[in-house]
Amino acid sequence: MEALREGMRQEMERDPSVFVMGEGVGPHGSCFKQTEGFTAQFGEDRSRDTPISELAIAGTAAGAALLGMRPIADLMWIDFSMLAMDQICNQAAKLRYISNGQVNVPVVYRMTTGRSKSNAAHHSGSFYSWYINTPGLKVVVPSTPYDAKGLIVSAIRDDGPVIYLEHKLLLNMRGEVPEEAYAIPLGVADVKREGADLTLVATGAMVGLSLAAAEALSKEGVSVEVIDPRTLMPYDGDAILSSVRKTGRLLVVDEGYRYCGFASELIALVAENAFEVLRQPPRQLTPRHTTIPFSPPMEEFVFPDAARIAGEIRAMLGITAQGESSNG
Amino acid sequence: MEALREGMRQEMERDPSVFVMGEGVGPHGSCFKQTEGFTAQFGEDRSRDTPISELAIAGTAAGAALLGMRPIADLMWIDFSMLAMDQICNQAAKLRYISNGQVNVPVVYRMTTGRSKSNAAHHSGSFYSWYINTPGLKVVVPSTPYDAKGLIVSAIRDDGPVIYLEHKLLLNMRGEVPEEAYAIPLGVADVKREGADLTLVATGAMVGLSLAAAEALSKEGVSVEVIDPRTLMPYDGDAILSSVRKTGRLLVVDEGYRYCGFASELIALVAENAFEVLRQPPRQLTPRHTTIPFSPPMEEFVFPDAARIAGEIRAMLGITAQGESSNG
Amino acid sequence: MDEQTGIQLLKTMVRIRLAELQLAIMYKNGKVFCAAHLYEGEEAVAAGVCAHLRSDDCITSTHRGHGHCIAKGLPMKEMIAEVCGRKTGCCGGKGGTMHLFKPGIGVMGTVGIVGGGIPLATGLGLAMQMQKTDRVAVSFFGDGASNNGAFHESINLAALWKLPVIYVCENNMYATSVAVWRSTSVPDIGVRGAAYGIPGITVDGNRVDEVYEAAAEAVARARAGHGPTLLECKTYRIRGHFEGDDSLYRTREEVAEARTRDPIEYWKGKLIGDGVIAEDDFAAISAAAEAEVAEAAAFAENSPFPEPQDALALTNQV
Amino acid sequence: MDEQTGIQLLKTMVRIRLAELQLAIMYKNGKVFCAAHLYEGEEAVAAGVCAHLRSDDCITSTHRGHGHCIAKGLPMKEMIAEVCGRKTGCCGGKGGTMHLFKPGIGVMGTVGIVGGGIPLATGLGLAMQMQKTDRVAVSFFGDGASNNGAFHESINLAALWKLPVIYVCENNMYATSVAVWRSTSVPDIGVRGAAYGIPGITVDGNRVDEVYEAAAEAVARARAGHGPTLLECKTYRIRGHFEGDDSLYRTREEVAEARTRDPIEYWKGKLIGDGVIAEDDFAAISAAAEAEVAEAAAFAENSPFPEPQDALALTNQV
Ligand SMILES: Cc1ncc(C[n+]2csc(CCOP(=O)(O)OP(=O)(O)O)c2C)c(N)n1
Ligand SMILES: Cc1ncc(C[n+]2csc(CCOP(=O)(O)OP(=O)(O)O)c2C)c(N)n1
Ligand SMILES: [Mg+2]
Ligand SMILES: [Mg+2]
Repeated sequence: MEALREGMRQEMERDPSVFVMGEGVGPHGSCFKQTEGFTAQFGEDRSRDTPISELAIAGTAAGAALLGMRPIADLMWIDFSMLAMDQICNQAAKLRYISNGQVNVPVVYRMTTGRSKSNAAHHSGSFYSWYINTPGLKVVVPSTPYDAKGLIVSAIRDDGPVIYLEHKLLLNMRGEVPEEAYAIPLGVADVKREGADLTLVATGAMVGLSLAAAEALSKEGVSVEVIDPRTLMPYDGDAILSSVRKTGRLLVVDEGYRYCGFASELIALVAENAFEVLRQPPRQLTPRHTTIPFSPPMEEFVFPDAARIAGEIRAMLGITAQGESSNG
Repeated sequence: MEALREGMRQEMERDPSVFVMGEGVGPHGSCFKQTEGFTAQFGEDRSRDTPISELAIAGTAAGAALLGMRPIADLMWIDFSMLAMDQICNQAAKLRYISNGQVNVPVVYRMTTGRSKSNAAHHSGSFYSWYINTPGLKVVVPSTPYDAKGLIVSAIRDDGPVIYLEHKLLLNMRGEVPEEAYAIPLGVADVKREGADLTLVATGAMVGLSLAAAEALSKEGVSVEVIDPRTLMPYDGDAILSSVRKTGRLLVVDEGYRYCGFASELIALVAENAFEVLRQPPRQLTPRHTTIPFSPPMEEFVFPDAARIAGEIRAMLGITAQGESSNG
Repeated sequence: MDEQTGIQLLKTMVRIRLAELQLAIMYKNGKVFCAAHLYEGEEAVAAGVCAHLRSDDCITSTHRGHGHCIAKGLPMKEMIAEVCGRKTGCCGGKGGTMHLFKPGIGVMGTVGIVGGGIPLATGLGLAMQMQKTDRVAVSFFGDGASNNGAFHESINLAALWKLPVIYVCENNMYATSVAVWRSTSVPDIGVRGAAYGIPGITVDGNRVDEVYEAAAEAVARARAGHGPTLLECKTYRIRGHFEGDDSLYRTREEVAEARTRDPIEYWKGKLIGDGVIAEDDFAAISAAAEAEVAEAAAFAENSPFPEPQDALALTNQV
Repeated sequence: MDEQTGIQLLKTMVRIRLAELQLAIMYKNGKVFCAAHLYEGEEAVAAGVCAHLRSDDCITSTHRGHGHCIAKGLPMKEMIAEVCGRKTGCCGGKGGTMHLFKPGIGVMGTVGIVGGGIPLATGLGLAMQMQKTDRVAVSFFGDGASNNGAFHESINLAALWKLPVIYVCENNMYATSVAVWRSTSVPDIGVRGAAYGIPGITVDGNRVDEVYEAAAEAVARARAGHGPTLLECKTYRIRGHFEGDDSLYRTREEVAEARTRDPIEYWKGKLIGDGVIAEDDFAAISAAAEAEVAEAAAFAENSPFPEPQDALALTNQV
């Protein structure tokens, strides 16, 4: 999260048209302190508190972008962005196309995604598949501080609207981050761990859990390749396909719901384009298909964890009879 | 569309808690006359014109449903429902679950979907995958007048929120419709044409085009089975899987976008659950991934038509070299 | 207002206050493990409004909804158990602090989305009207919510249809870290009633008698079929936005000043001054509330958590 | 207002009128093949407001936006070609009647979603302010749109930040088939300005001089950094909601009565009465406009359609 903040700060220093706006991004420095110190450094003009008006925030940011500003609009939780869908998906996403390229819309919509601890039904959303479904939007979700910084820089510099998702459970993650500004190109996946037996594609908070599962399985002699697409739209299909061509097996672990979710999307990608190399049915592990319950035992039950991921891999490889069944 | 109207009318006659509300549903009888005559028959109380307040329409309907009313809220175009996502997907969809079953939410959200002729960027949406993605919602899309009536009756009688999609190109379709009320159970697919060589799953306006393609191919000796899921959530996976078990081939034709769309969903379903019977990679045919352009040549180019569907089938079966390539 | 009502209002406020302070303690000791938005200092609003409601009247509420639920009659045990995620909570642990329901007594949901309860309450009012009852619905929401489209669209609709809904805006001067003047273009949100042709009233929300009188009129109006009212109650959010919030965006002095306008102190002083109760009576009221809270907390802590698989009940499909 | 301005306003109105009537004909003969929402009878609003705008000022508009675009300077050829889906249209046929753009002269988009242009205009104003210019943004929208959350949220924001935006509500008495009194809880939408602490003005939108004067003040206010204005212009939608609409939801008498208040007739009469122009001058104005429209229509009809594959340009990804 400091990485994200540093990325934003450096871009704001570099380019005076970059600014942040959102509920509490001003003097308070945002819900999770993502913009702490910005008001002091850049003034209230470039670090704007807003009312609780998601539709207007999204639309105002898009409108400002039409005249060359580069707003970073904080919608707080992805859950609240449901109120802004029209301005994001009907307006910002389409303006460049319908105007026949006469305008650009360089706006970043930041929002947290995913579960945290007992955030319940209105604060645990991961429905970024809606954004992936919408032509004209790009969608990124970093899983490490290094990626967080490099991707926010690219998102800010991109001339179209980018949905930048921050996983709540990763906001306090630590990791190596270069001091200088650097950009990770959008649309490029990262192989977080190489392996030969199975391709595991994971996103956001699922990356860490998947790496843990891969590590555990390496002790059982199983070699899992873990790929983080980082950009979910446009996603790096080539990287995923070439990994599957190597391993012949695919498991996708994602925190979005199964039905019309990103995991189904990748399974379709591979089924359509690398069918002949698949040694067995591809699989997905996603939250159980229910509104997110509040109480910890139920909440834990709904989400994938490292043990369930490992169980799924074992089941796919027929290593032990113990493999839990997938959701659904 | 008369079938839909008759279904609503009969339910309103049967059950005084059923009523319609929306922009222009009152004296004017709706945009496409879906509620013509309702004000005369049921009064303005049960046939309510509303302001252009999609969020409030959706939420007010859900709130009324909590006290035992059975509202049919007309949101006109699915495109406008983006303004109502919070009340539909965060509230209506979740109320039964989070209240631990203490309330039901028997509301129907009606909206038109799909392209028509040069309706352009804000009036051609088919993003029902968002609704499919949301736990707590049911989603139906009829492709015939018979289904339109039977499904609206079931939607009204259902105790949870149902998204009822009307394809604009089908509103004037004719077909056999029994006079008396009848209910088509939600979640049951219909085999619109039996066949042995390939399973073609199609939805909404794609059903007719697919039947036309199947008919054309039958003259080339190819036997295509056309399945219309009718309910997209919860969809009838068994019917699709057993058809694929018979034919060994799957093509999905849907008007939603490819990425995280319903076509990808069904391909994932089959890849995960009937992999071993697939004789070749499953395929999908969906609109090209772009904002919908206005001008006819471009618009035609974006959407699947019977010729492209037939071409796709030929390509899959290796019948001729002509098969156009799929979108993407 | 008669003496019994005055005492009842005091009791309700004290019960809410002590329940919230109990939850603050339970947050500190880990029994409450989620973001908890407490209502300390705003009790007069819930008490003054709900005093007019029958159990077949309905409310919708917010992320800061414990007080409204208690005032509407939600048994404290069921509330605290829910906040603690227990099976015995009013939603079996599925809802949690921001999703409290008890339809039998008109608690039609606290809502985690700011403004999200406003359209729902409007719909409750619509059903009440269509069913030809004289029930009313109340939507509680904050100053922050008054800048959301849900507010505008709902009140316009209710005004048009003369729905029996009372829109109660609790202006506690903050929406998270954002002071009301940073988010709201008018000093008195009550003036917004005029944008819909309905009464818009602003009262001191720390004075339960003012709230009570204004709500009396609004509820009577609604029951008589004359339509909605917007009632702004000016109060102050004594605690941070949620437990754990550092409140660095405001001064200690500001909070200390606000504490001098404590609604319970005010009303207690008034009742004692008017000879309605004595100090002893207040002590008894506090003691009773304390006992109720302690019992409720113990009930919650001794209640089982739900089973993991309970998550799958009521998914309704698939 | 000086004489030249008066004549200019008349010219603009006539040009809009004739362009719309031409499109009505082209709809009948199939050259226009989409739902077309025409502006006949409302020309005084676009003309009176846009007369104050420089080419670096910006507007957003609606599904009924042809008039605004013409008044803002969009060449008629490019507009009609776009409505006819031709490659030479202002959006190359990608946008169509409800999505017209020409950023170079400040046409920042007509929008098919009711109310959708209001937040965008607010953002244009924000950029203008942050860039320390004295440019202004105008959002045109209908009575129907004033009941949408986008209206409320945007104006509150603009009022708070004193953005240079003029919110022009064209109250043409209908939103599709729904009469304004069925959808809007106040008779004068102008009163809603008070809900945001900004001027809210209601004028006769069929009198271009009234519109012009009110807009003068609003634009000056915005340029001077004093913030937004809500300007309601009362007018009447002479035609159906779209071409082909049967208008059965209102009486012929009502429409006939409204026709007697034709804004062009009014202004022409005024200018002639004041001796500013003679009947002949009006004939010349009409003839010039007619020629312009005919040329534009011919241009459009003779222009090629885009190639199918043009659909894939600018998809921006994948
Ligand atoms: C639509 C939406 N936006 C943002 C949030 C995050 N959030 C939770 S509470 C809150 C402040 C609410 O302020 P107000 O309405 O004044 O209520 P208060 O907390 O003061 O009682 C915010 C911004 C949310 N829950 N929902
Ligand atoms: C959000 C949204 N809801 C509904 C519609 C359908 N619709 C198109 S125009 C219109 C009426 C608009 O009325 P008004 O704002 O008064 O503008 P007018 O047509 O009178 O110029 C409606 C309901 C839409 N385009 N967008
Ligand atoms: Mg507040
Ligand atoms: Mg209108």
